[in-house]
Amino acid sequence: MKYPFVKVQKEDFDLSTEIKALRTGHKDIGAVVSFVGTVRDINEGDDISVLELEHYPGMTEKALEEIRLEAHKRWSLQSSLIIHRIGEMQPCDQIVLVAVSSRHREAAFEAAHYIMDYLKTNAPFWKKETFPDGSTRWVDARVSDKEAENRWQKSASPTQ
Amino acid sequence: MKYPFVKVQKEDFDLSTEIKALRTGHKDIGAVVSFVGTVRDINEGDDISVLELEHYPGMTEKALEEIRLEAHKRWSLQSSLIIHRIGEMQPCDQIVLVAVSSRHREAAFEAAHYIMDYLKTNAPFWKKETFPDGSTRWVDARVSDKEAENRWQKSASPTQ
Amino acid sequence: MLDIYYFASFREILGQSDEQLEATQYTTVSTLIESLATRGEQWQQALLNNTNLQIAVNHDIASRQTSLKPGDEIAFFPPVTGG
Amino acid sequence: MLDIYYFASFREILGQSDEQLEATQYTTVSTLIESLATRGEQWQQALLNNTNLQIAVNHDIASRQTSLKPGDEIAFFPPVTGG
Repeated sequence: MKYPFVKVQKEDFDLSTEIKALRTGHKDIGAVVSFVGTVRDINEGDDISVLELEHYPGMTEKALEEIRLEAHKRWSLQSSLIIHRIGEMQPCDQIVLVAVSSRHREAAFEAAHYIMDYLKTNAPFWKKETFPDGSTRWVDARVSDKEAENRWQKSASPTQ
Repeated sequence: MKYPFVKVQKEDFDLSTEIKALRTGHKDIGAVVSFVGTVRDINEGDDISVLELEHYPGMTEKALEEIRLEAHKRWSLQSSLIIHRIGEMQPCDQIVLVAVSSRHREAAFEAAHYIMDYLKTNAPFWKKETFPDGSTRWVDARVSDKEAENRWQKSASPTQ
Repeated sequence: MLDIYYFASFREILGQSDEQLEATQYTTVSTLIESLATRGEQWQQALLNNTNLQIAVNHDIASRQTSLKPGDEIAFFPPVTGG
Repeated sequence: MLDIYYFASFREILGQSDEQLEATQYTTVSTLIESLATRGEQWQQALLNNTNLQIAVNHDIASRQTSLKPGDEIAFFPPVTGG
């Protein structure tokens, strides 16, 4: 595999299994922070029946790996993993997993948060919602996601 | 159960199972952040054979529930869960789980981090390390943990 | 040749997911966009008059000023919404 | 009666995990500590001359100034180190 710590896949994932793999072979881990993004059953007030995730094969994996490696540069981490699903999903399905292990919790919390904020604005995925009446809508990018990303550019000295 | 979202137990826990329970019965969840604290195999340069967790039965559960409810006051959360193990553990064992679900990721990240920071300084647990030669040492409280807790008192307006 | 890809709402609005074009006449993304915009109003609105237009060249985020050479892969898409 | 508990290193240093004492003579945690400190040097160091001493009364964090009444549960312990 080109990027063993980045997976873009149709299949669902099991959190325990992935976290176990993340920790395997690494010593001196004291903290594991994981983020799971799930399909909300309501978005902007509307019920959602199906969520479809489109992506840009090739660029997606590269973008995720760049975000992951940047997190390893900024914080002292033991290991990290990004899984992003593509294709059709139902409400409550898992979409994305970001998991980070480190000696102490501060680095793991910050790095996982950072990876998610950058993934949201820099990884080429697009969400399309289908409503109960069959109509569809491409999800709009949120201004707050861009603001969340920008926050990390201000922080000159992240906690180690 | 008096505090169904707080568990103090000898048994290990399965992350997937706990996260599934955390999400059950809650609608409109988009983000689940979980923190797993694990027994490090090295602490302050020394190898560790066994870690023993002592606690104050009764007060522990109450303190954890207070921390959890305070997080629900500060952020808009759908659900949260704290599991803390007691008794003897080996390196790499899971010690603690804090998991939080919310609509958007910002609240879940901050609340999980907040709960861990407060748990570290306010929940009556004590760690005792046993080294390969059989000698033991009570783990000292870290100044950085107190600083981490204090950080939350300065932030007047947490992100919703 | 240039490999050109359109994603998400762009793919739907422009009615195609990818195409190949002769590379010789396009020196920058900007000149490529200007040429594509002559195809009609949908193209003009999506690529020329769209402040939300995102561009990637060879899997890296690029801009209108990015230069192009034969064999490059160019992609046009709206702001991303994964995660 | 007062129920008194000692945890972690305190339990080991003082050689006991809990005891019951008549409550009538102790009006605050401070007076209780002063009385316990007369038992010897270990007690004095752990409870009287220890800036790291943590106190709980009825499962809430308390201070030397916290008042006591019959039936209260008092615990003495070092700074916590869970998580």
